[in-house]
Amino acid sequence: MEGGDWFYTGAVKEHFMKPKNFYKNDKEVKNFDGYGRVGNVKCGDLMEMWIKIKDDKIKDVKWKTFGCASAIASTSMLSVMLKEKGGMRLEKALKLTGKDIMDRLGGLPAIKIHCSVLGDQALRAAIYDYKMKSGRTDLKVDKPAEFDEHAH
Amino acid sequence: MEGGDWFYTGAVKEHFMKPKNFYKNDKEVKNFDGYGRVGNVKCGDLMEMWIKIKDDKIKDVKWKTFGCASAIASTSMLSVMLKEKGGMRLEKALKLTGKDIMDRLGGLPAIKIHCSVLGDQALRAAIYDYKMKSGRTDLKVDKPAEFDEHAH
Amino acid sequence: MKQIYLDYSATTPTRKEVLAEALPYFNEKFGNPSSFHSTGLVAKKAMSEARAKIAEILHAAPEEVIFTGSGTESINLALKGIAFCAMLEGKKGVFITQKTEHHAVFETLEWLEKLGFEVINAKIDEFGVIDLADLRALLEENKGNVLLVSIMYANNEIGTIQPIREIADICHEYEVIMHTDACQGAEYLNLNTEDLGVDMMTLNGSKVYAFKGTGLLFKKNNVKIEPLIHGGAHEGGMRAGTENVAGIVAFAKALEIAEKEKKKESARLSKLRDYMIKKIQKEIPNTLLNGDAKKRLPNNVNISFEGVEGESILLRLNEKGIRVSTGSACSSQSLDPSHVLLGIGRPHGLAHGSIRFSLGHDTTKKQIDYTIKELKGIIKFLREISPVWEKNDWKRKIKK
Amino acid sequence: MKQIYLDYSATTPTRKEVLAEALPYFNEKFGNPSSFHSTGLVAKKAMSEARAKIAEILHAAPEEVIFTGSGTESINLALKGIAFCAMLEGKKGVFITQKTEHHAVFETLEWLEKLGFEVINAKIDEFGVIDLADLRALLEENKGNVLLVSIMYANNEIGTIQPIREIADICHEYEVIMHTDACQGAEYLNLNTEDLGVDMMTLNGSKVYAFKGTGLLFKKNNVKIEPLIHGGAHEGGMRAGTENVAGIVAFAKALEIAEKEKKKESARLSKLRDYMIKKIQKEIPNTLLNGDAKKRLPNNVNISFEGVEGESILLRLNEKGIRVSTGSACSSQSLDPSHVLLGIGRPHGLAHGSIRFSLGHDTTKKQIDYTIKELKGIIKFLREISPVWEKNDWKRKIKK
Ligand SMILES: Cc1ncc(COP(=O)(O)O)c(C=O)c1O
Ligand SMILES: Cc1ncc(COP(=O)(O)O)c(C=O)c1O
Repeated sequence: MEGGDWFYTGAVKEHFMKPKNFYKNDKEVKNFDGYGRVGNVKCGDLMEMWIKIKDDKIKDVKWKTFGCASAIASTSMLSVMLKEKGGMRLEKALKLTGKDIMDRLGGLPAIKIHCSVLGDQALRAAIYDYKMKSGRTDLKVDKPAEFDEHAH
Repeated sequence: MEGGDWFYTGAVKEHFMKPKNFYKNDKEVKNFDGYGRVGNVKCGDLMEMWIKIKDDKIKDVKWKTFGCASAIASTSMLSVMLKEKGGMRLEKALKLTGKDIMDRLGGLPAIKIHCSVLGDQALRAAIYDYKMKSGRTDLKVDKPAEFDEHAH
Repeated sequence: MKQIYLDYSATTPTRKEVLAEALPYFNEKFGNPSSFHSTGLVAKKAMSEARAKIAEILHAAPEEVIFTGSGTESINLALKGIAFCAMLEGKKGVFITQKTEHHAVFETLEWLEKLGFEVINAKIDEFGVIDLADLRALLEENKGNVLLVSIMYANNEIGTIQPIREIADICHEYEVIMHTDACQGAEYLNLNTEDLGVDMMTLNGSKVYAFKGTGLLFKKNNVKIEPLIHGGAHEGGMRAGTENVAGIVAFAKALEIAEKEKKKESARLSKLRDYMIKKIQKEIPNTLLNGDAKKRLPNNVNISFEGVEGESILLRLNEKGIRVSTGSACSSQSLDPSHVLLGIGRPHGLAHGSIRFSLGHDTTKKQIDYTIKELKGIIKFLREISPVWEKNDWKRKIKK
Repeated sequence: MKQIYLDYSATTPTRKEVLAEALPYFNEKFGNPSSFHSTGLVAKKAMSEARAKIAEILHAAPEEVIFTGSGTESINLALKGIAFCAMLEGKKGVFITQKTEHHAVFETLEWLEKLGFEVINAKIDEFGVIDLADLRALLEENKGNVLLVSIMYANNEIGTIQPIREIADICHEYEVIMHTDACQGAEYLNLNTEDLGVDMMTLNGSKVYAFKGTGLLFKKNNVKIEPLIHGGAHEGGMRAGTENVAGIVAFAKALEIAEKEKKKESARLSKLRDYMIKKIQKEIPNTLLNGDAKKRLPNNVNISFEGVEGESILLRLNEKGIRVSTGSACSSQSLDPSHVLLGIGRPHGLAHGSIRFSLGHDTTKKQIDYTIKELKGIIKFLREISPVWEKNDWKRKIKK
């Protein structure tokens, strides 16, 4: 990790400098099915995620992130992982961990790991939101600890 | 004192590298009138001094020194001071201090001052020896603290 | 891509003239100053001359300059030196400082707290300037118990300059020793210790275009401290170990140059600094200057950008060849926002979103213009992807 | 007049290759390793690589290498680090060492005595080699109370090499941590800490053709110490302050070269050393080798000349361009004879009359021959003006 003249891996750099699937305007997410928000400014990391579901698969993802490079990169990478190969099944998405994202990024410095963990939490929050809105009570996802009732 | 690539002044160097009036053999001091010995090996400085007296003046001086450069140089300088201008009067010689020698050497590092003080002590011991041998009880010189009865 | 280095407060390159002066002491005149032979004495002479040069700049006696292996070591020597002195007399006591000190001061004091000493922070205002009345009140309250007051000359993050003379005078009214960490001030501020009135002062080489790993403690002869590093009579018994002769020679040369150029360079940079602050505030909305606008290091610009996080700004500027810092370099590896910004009462969001631009010898107006141009685009983009830029309301609360 | 430097144990010049490797880190790659931008990370990378290189030589993990500002600081860190750790747990305890340690060890321990710790010297023989049975007895006697055993690898004055592995094994039988000061051994001896079995080891740059003002402490991960210098997370929290990047790079390069040349250079110098000892003893009567003839650093020749005082020899050799030392450089400014020579039982007269010749990279047989030729004349003259050469009898007492 201490290897070059950049603190992070090439993949982190790529996703930080050219983030994919980030939210541009409200119109984009008008017909989306779930929304999640985790983290807070005090900790230095805050994330929002919108997901569009079709046939139990995540068809589209948008996100916003306030945070360090690894937070931005990991959300971007997560969004790519969710959308690739025709969209990830919700079941599988719920099993995604911070480590999965981190692995795709080629690793993160120990001190930064908590940032990538935020991505899967935001996703879970969004799926919970979808579960509530769609009545899909079969989805194995609990109410997020930080779930903000009013924001939804 | 910290000024050059030599620890001591030029005068010290001169008298250390080319000491004057040092003892060469017994014959030289055969007819001398006083002998003194001060210091000890434990302290790292030991000095012997022989003096020849005529008309209350020091006409000749010989010495031996075990010690650092400043000890050797100060004894050498003392011997020069005693002999110059036709020989120093005993009265004046008894008033000589370490500081007088030091001044002539252009100063010594604080830590080395005790060495030059040994020179005037050796001289005093030699004059005391002369006083005892010659019966010159008028000479104001006490028995040196380190006076070695057997050596005389 | 040419690098635009705006992180001179983190460290400076060694100036060519400084390196040239020091180079012979690596292998041509490489002696150990403690050696008695000529090779040693040549090194000793160079060191003595360096010490004398610095003493002259500080208006101090040569033996009042103790060379150390860093600014941090110098600070540790000053603070622990006083503490151990008290301990050996079977006493404990109080240290007075303030919240925006460098880690070297506050972590050392934290450690001394573990050993039973007390540490009290004097109040500061929102610009980081010490509250002299509070300092006086603390000294009064703890009369007879205060071992040392340590207040930095200029802050490394927000550039705030403290009224050192006034602080020293108040300390001396109460017969309390005063130390100042002047690592950031050396290049631009008055280092005459008679004018400043301080009893101890820390400087380092890595901030004045000399070597990393060099520092010094000015300590008035009448101040008694215990050494931090034992093992020989070096530095008047105050800091043992073979001296870094090349580093010491470099340090003196660098301070000499600094002293000569101080007035002109301070004026030049103050102008550039004010230009930069004004231009950023004009071209980028919702920014906030941290620190005092006037009582400020000539080379320091520290600005919070609402709605974005500092590291992201730093790394995107880095991609454009621009080197800046978030808070102090030391804390870059920490996730906590700057203790300095929190210390002056900035909310976490703004503390997370601050950037320190620190100007220096090679900084030009052109560089500043280029930096602001790139900065503008970066802030715009990061705000676009930021969830707190439109939604959150903390950003409005702090606006003045 | 060309200089003949025979004082490599006092300090070494920086080797050309070493300086060349380090030079870019003064102004081309001058970043602060704690900075997050590329300029900082380039410096950080250089430091990491240097650390990894040294760790490999020591057979250690990289984080077990803590860079310091000198060998003395490293020793202080090891010894006080253990002591403060105990103090914070409300405990005191015993340090075991021996009489010929460097000032950095014994003055640090003297200071810790003032704070209430106990210091015990294990016995040594007349060559300065530790008495293992006595060490074991002391450990047994003070079971449960010993905080640390610190025994140097090789002595800086008389070159005696201690049986470090055996010492470490005995310490570990008693579950006691062992530190060794290896400053003088680095160039010639095995530095594999697995072979040596030590828990902590001190090295420095000024003795291995790197920079003055650099050192390191090897500390096994399981050894808990308190830092000596607080103020940041540098060096794993064990030594705060902006890192001396150039010095660290130089240190690694120098140790790398040393490792490569160790075998050959040790053999070359051992031969020269034995040649020198033999020739001095043959050509100059009444001399005495100090230290062990076999368990001896390849570059150390330490000889007492009866009837003369060391400084006088040193300065007269100096006039011939030959640089040597009396005792350690550190003590040259002191009037007391070497504590090492007194420690191995030499009478004061002989202790005052000792000279250390320490050979090194540039030393040749021709230089040795020239040195002995000059030495012979100098000793002859100084004995002629010495009052103890014929008269005193201590010189006969010690002859064997
Ligand atoms: C055996 C030994 N230990 C420690 C030291 C101290 O190292 P430094 O001068 O780098 O502090 C030295 C040399 O000075 C030494 O020879
Ligand atoms: C204000 C201040 N104090 C102390 C230090 C510590 O100096 P050094 O890194 O030389 O230990 C620094 C810089 O790092 C600083 O900016």
